[in-house]
Amino acid sequence: MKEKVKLLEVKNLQKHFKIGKKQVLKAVDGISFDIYKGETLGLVGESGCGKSTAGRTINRLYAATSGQVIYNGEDTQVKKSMKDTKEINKKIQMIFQDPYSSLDPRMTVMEIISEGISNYSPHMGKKEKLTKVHDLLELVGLNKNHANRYPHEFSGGQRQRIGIARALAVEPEFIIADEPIAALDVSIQAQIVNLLKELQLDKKLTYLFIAHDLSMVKHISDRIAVMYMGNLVELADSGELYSEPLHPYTQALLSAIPLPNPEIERSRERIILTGDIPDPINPPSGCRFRTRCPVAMDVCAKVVPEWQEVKQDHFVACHLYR
Amino acid sequence: VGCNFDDSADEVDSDTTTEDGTESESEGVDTETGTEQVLNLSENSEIPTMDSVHAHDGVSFTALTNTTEGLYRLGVEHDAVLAIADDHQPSEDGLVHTFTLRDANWSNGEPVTADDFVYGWQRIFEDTGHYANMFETAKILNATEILNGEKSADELGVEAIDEKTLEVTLSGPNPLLAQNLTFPSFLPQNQEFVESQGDQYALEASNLLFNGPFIMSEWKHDQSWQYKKNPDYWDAEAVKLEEINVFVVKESSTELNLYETNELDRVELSASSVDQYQDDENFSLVDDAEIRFLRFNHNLEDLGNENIRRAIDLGWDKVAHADVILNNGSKPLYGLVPEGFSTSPDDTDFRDLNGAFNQGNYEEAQAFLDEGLKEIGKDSTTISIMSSDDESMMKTAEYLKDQLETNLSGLTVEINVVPFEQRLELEKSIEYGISISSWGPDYIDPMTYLGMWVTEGSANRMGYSNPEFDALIDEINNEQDPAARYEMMLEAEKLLFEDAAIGPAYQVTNAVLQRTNIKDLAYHPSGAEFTFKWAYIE
Amino acid sequence: MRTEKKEITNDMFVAAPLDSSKKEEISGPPVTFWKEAWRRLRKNKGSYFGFIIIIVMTVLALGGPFMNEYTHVEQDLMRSNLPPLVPGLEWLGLNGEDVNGVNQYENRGITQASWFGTDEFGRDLWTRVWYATQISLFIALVAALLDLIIGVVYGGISSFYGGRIDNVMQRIIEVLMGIPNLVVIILFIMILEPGITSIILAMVITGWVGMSRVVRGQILQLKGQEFILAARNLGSSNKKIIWQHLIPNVMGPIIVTLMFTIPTAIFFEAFLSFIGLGLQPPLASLGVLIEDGYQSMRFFPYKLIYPAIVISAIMICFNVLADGLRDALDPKMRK
Amino acid sequence: MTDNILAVDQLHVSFQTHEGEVKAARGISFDLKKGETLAIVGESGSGKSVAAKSLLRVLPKQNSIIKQGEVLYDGKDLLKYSEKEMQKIRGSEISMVFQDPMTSLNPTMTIGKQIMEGLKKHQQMGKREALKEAKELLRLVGIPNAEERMKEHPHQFSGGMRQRVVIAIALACKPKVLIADEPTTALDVTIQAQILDLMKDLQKKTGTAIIIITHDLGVVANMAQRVAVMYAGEIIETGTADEIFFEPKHPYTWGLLLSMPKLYADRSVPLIPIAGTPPDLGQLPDGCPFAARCPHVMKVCHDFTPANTIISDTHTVSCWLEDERAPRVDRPHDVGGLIDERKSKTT
Amino acid sequence: MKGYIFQRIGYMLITLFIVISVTFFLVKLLPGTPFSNPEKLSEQQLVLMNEKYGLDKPAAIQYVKYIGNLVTGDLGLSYQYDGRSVNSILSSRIGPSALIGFQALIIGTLIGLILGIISALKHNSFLDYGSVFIAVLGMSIPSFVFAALMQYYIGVKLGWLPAALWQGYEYTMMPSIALSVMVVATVARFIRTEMLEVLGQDYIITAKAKGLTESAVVIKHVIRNALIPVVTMLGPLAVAIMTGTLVIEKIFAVPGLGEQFTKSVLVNDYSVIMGITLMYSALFIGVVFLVDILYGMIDPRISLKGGHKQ
Ligand SMILES: Nc1ncnc2c1ncn2[C@@H]1O[C@H](COP(=O)(O)OP(=O)(O)OP(=O)(O)O)[C@@H](O)[C@H]1O
Ligand SMILES: Nc1ncnc2c1ncn2[C@@H]1O[C@H](COP(=O)(O)OP(=O)(O)OP(=O)(O)O)[C@@H](O)[C@H]1O
Ligand SMILES: [Mg+2]
Ligand SMILES: [Mg+2]
Repeated sequence: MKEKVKLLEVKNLQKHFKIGKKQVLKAVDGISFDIYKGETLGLVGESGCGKSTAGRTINRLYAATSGQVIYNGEDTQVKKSMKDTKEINKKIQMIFQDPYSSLDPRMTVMEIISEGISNYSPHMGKKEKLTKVHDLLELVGLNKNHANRYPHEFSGGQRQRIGIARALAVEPEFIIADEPIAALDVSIQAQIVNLLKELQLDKKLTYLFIAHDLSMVKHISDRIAVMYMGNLVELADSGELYSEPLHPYTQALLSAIPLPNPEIERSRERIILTGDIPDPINPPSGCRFRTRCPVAMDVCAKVVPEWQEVKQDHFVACHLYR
Repeated sequence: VGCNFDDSADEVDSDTTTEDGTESESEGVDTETGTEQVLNLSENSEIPTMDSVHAHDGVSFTALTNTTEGLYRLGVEHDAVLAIADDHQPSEDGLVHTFTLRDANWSNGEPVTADDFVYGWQRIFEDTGHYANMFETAKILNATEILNGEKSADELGVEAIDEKTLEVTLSGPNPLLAQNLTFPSFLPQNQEFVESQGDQYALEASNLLFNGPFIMSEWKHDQSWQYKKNPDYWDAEAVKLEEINVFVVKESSTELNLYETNELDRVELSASSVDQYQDDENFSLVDDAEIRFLRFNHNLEDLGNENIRRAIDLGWDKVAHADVILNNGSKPLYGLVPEGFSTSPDDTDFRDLNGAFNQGNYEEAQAFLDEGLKEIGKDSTTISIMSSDDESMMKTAEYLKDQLETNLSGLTVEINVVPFEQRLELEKSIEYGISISSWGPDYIDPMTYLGMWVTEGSANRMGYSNPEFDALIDEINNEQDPAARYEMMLEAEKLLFEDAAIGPAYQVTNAVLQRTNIKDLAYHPSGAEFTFKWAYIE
Repeated sequence: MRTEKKEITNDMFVAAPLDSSKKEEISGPPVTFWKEAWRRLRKNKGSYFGFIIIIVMTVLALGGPFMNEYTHVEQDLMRSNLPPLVPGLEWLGLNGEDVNGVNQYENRGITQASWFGTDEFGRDLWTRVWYATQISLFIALVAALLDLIIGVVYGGISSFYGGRIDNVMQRIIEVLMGIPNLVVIILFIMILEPGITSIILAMVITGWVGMSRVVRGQILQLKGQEFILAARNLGSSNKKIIWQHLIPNVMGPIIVTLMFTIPTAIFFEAFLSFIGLGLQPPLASLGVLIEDGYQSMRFFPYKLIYPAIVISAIMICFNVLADGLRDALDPKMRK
Repeated sequence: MTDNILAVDQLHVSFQTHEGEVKAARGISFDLKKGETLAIVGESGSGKSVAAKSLLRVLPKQNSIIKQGEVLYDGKDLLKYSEKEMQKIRGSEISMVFQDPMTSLNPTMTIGKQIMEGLKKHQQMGKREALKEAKELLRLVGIPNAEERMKEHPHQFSGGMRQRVVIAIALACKPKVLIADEPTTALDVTIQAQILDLMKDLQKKTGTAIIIITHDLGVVANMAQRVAVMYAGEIIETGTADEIFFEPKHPYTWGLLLSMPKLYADRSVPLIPIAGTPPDLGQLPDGCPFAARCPHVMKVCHDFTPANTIISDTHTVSCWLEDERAPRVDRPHDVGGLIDERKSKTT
Repeated sequence: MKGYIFQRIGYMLITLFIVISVTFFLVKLLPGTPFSNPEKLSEQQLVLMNEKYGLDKPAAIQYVKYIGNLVTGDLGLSYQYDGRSVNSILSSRIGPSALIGFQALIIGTLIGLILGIISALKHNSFLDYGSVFIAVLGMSIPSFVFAALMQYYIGVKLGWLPAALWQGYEYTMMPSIALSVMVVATVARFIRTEMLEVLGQDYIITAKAKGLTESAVVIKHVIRNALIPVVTMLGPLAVAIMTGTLVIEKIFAVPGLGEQFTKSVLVNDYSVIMGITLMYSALFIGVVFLVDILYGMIDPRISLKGGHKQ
């Protein structure tokens, strides 16, 4: 085991959206976790559970409603000088889900990739910039002469690589990848995942990898956090999470994944959840999962379960483990 | 809120009018000839008011004079003929006139009395009627003072001696009194009825009383109105038309279409339609007494110069303008009083007597301009021509601009088109260069054109002032002898043109399509447009 | 079938080199968004035709008045009301005969032909029609551009800053929308006195609202797109985001809206002319000419026909072009 | 062969587009037995949906042409049917479920009406009868409170429920064949599990044969007895599920399997992606369409379309590697790794 | 729902109030006075007239008075039609305008619908091109040119319908038809686009896959969904018709509001201008409001509850 250095601490982060005049949507409702230098933390959960919101809030694309995000010992959420803000912004970059809407259709690849460079190193010469962009393109497996082309000329996987190159251009330490492969075909997904893994080794990057595809998350992540309706329900080492899921939701989630193996599938016992995800504007009281939980108890409706470390590095929020 | 076509109304265009209605027995068919005595006409506006006190436009005047009768009415030849007055006796000095009224009744059966006249006349002053100044023109005693607020309306020089005798006192002798009295402002009103109607008076056909040859049988606002023969009219025998329908139509091309579909019997043609119809048997040119002329702003440096004004008057082709641009029979005008409007006591036309002023060629015009420019110390000047947004006036302005700029060097012309209302406003405050103006007579005498140019006259509106002219007008006003008076009027016009005070343009003629079987439909140059009393269909 | 030429031979069953770099290659020159849109527009025959006609009309509007010796103001009453005559095209009815079949040229001994005929002042209608087209286009263009500027600024601010600012600005728009634009336009023209400036201003007073709504809608939509988030993330300032990302991306819908505004403005000007609130003579727009022609359409149909054809053609072409542009610039159409 | 309910032979479908002809299906052949489940897998754009839609002939009329081929349903060629006859087949004999439950229901019609439409049409049911049947169907697909929910509109339903409604509509007239075009792609895993379970359940009850279209090999493994792998408008390999997963023959199938992460495998084993991107169906290269991405490509692949090789009764593949002249290429070890996983797995 | 409606009505009243206030002062800026018409009115008379109509007071006081009267439903007296109340002018004039406007809307929408539907169903066929051509032509010919041609050919030459005037039901036909041309064009184009959009939706394939006949699919699924957005067009259409009536009424001699409006503006009849503006705004705002409510009622996806659209 290598030494664990905390790169990012998220403490009780909340992000609420105002809907209409009175209603509030608690997209992220008090989540806490740490990310260590050089690791990949996977964040999974069903659609609409607040994964992207969490990522964007950490990156300060959204202002947090409350809570702290401490990056390298500095709270990023408090007001800072322009310079410091820029410095932190530079270190945390993002890769987006939709390879179509994440690239400006009116810009060349050159312009897209160099946007960050010119913002953070405005004095860099033209030539230098060009070399850098070329290097980056090659790094992500594209061609030099792609630089003067427009996004619509590329396929989904290629665009995603352009997006990665754009994030890498400012030499970040920490990358939030928001479902970077969800929109891609299986055969292409592997290309991107491999690329991300290579880059991580190369550049000593730390990832927050958001996905709803558990098998891919497991493949790429050191640790995995499972989210349900704005809350974290479980966080553990990825191997442990798969072999020993504690939270009923995690268990259900794992058993729901169809495996590409007919033999296993034929014999597999599944936990099939009944019901749908409740309306996030009016979430259930107590534990939010209780309406679908196969082992719900009386207490679940009354008390919000605490986020606790039940084992070394294994966190869970469930009344079963009190 | 309905759709405004009243189903109970008679269908106008149908041939079966005879079956319908109870109001008139013979229903539109002349018993002698068997032709339907129905006339269909159009107006381009709704009747603004049927209250003679407030009436101020041709449409109202026409509607009023055909349904209500005063002391005099205009005859077919635009002469004043006795109407409700059976007899008119002026005093020796011409100041007191005694009228004896004939037996005539209002449509509610009440007799028409001298009090009705007194009431109607005084009401104009009490109710700020638009044409109160006609009383000044007619020289009714105290009219001016009342208008100036120095006296009250009941001091007006009119008095009911008894039920059938009316005495009118003048401030000075007025040879035109009979003419003046044909004007709709002098119509009687039945006090009892008017007061009983209150606010509603004259708003609908049913809020009105009639004593004329026709009654207004139906008034659909903004749409049409209908006259029917008044069986109780004192001279009902003379009235042949049974029914007259008038429709509101604003587009001249629409009018023409309606004429072609036989919904109208008479339409006035716009210039562009003349060519098409000039060989039509129903086509005719009807002279009007309205004149169009250029008002020069005498207060300006350039237009205040007589030579420049004269140059402008000479500097354009009035003949071509009338023949080609207007193309509706309008005649170029070289004087102030139009041709065919007034004749001297020895029966010669005013125009023939005075001849044409300011005729000449463009070289002369240029010479005048150069002279004028020298006098004001400039080599060139820019003048602006104001026109209202009326089709023909705008064309005149366009033509003028081109003509003046081509024919006269040293002159630049700008056109300024404003809405009609604004033109009047600007004229009143004399804020223009040249204004293309029109003037129609209020009564049939040259003075209706000449009198307005006195210094500070309310219709002068161009800052013209010539003491000699003022004195002459004053003299005319006090002259009793017709021949001498006429001489002086001729003189006054000459004076005006010696000053090149205005630039006459043309005398309006209307190109009209009127079915030939319509006879004796009187079209007047002043006051009401039409008199239907003697009209009939052959 | 296509393989018939070659035989399958044994030596073909050897591993061929797999050049992985080749796979990422894109052939052909880079295609910008605009080039791509242009290509798509060209494919749409109707729109392309409309585009060509608009160009032709614009050229005629600018050059037409100089194609003969007449000017649009020069009057010559000798030539008044001449029917159209195009030497060589007599068989098309352009033979100088009026509706009564009288050849006015022979009748009056005139040799100089007027292609579209002349008006009552003897002004050449060809010259006047194109000059009027020029004025109409000018009015429409300036009005549309002003709409654009106000609309983009207003809609841009409203949507970009959002929140309370947006709320207040949208309320204002709602009130503006409640005013019948016709009433405002007529009142304003009256107050400002009829003329080019007042017509333009009056049209702009209410006209920009449409544009601002388009821009707002677009920007709201764009704001949610990930490339804007990405730009923020890369430290781009608001200014940069607006100018480099938002504006170029709303250009498409803006142009389409513009293409729809221009014909509407031309039409509205014609309408104003008809109700007597048009231009000051001797300036003439298509509306003025049509109004004039309408008055005399029975006897001088050509006075109405030519300007009416031109205005209809402009309307049709702009509409078709706008339709085509909408498709060509539509992001949904992109792969 | 007699128990084939559906047999597709050499189906060619093209689209006329601005860019020219797009050959979306190029000689597709497969068959479906009564009561079985066939999965069609393939990358996006490989022509799966086109193939499915052309079976029912619901492709957009303006620009699609079925160029040749046969679709034998119960021995009769559907492609020769008139539009009217086709209408009788649709919904009652063969029905279809689409990928996106959000858009495949009419937003302005109540759920009840949409279910009843088919019933009224095919079963000549009266209103009351249809209503009862519709309620029954909703209950069957697991929507509680059926009575109330019939009156609601699609937007009042969650994604998973909508997909159930769509399935209810498809199953309303007890069709012999159900074509499900990526029925769970738009759904979350937990909901996907519900829907897949439901489909299997219903199949057991009704004996309907299912064609399930997907790109998720997990779903294939879960649902299908037989699998057809599509690439660039062609079926390049068919076989039973076991054959495809454990003894695949085509390098593309290998690639698909290799690029998938194994839930129970070690994460240090890197994924092996298929390089490059699928070809543009508008400008297909000569020869094997996969040649440009194939790690075992030979010269012949670039110039000649491979023939269909029959491996077993159930297993066919189109690849030059199966030609006897070709060098022997071993299936990558890792594909077999699935088998190891099968052994190591416990839960 | 109720809350929403009240809130909307509140907004409408505020809008109306602003419109009235703005127009009130705009009208005062019009060049000229209402009384310049009679050329022969003397200064003294003008003073008296101004006093009579209250125009001698400062604008602010006139405004307060006007609003006061307005609240009681009194729109004042017309200047051009001596003594007639604006209320009576409006009430006599709104009928014809409303009738031809309404008829034009009905005729236009129906024909437009048919054209649009045919055109969408026969996409890229000659029928489609024909319909599109008619639609574009309808939008491209100035309505007064069209009206004039109709009047001459149908009214005069053929004599099928009365050329002009307002004497009975048959007199309403030509103005309505002339006015409907633009409606036809707009509706046809709009419907076509909407239909094409709907035809491409998944639920149409779903419906087809149910085995419904083509006509059943079109009637039950396509048209209904394509028609819903048409409701949103009613607002703009109402405005366009309003603009159209101005010229149509003039040409066909229909005693309507639009025709009166231009006249009143030209002669500075302040109170009538105000009255008509009020009428138009109320009508327009009302239409927009109704459209929103209607939209909420026919489109199940929109809920008007809770004071905002979701
Ligand atoms: N800007 C916003 N305003 C209001 N609500 C929002 C906003 N962004 C997200 N939400 C809501 O917050 C909740 C969480 O959204 P989020 O996008 O974070 O989910 P997610 O887990 O990323 O889902 P997915 O897997 O679909 O991307 C959702 O209910 C969403 O509707
Ligand atoms: N209506 C159409 N017009 C033109 N081309 C079409 C049309 N429908 C499909 N295509 C083309 O046919 C090809 C196959 O499409 P299809 O929808 O069958 O793919 P798919 O395998 O279902 O993909 P996905 O997994 O994305 O659904 C694609 O290249 C697509 O561009
Ligand atoms: Mg997300
Ligand atoms: Mg598909």
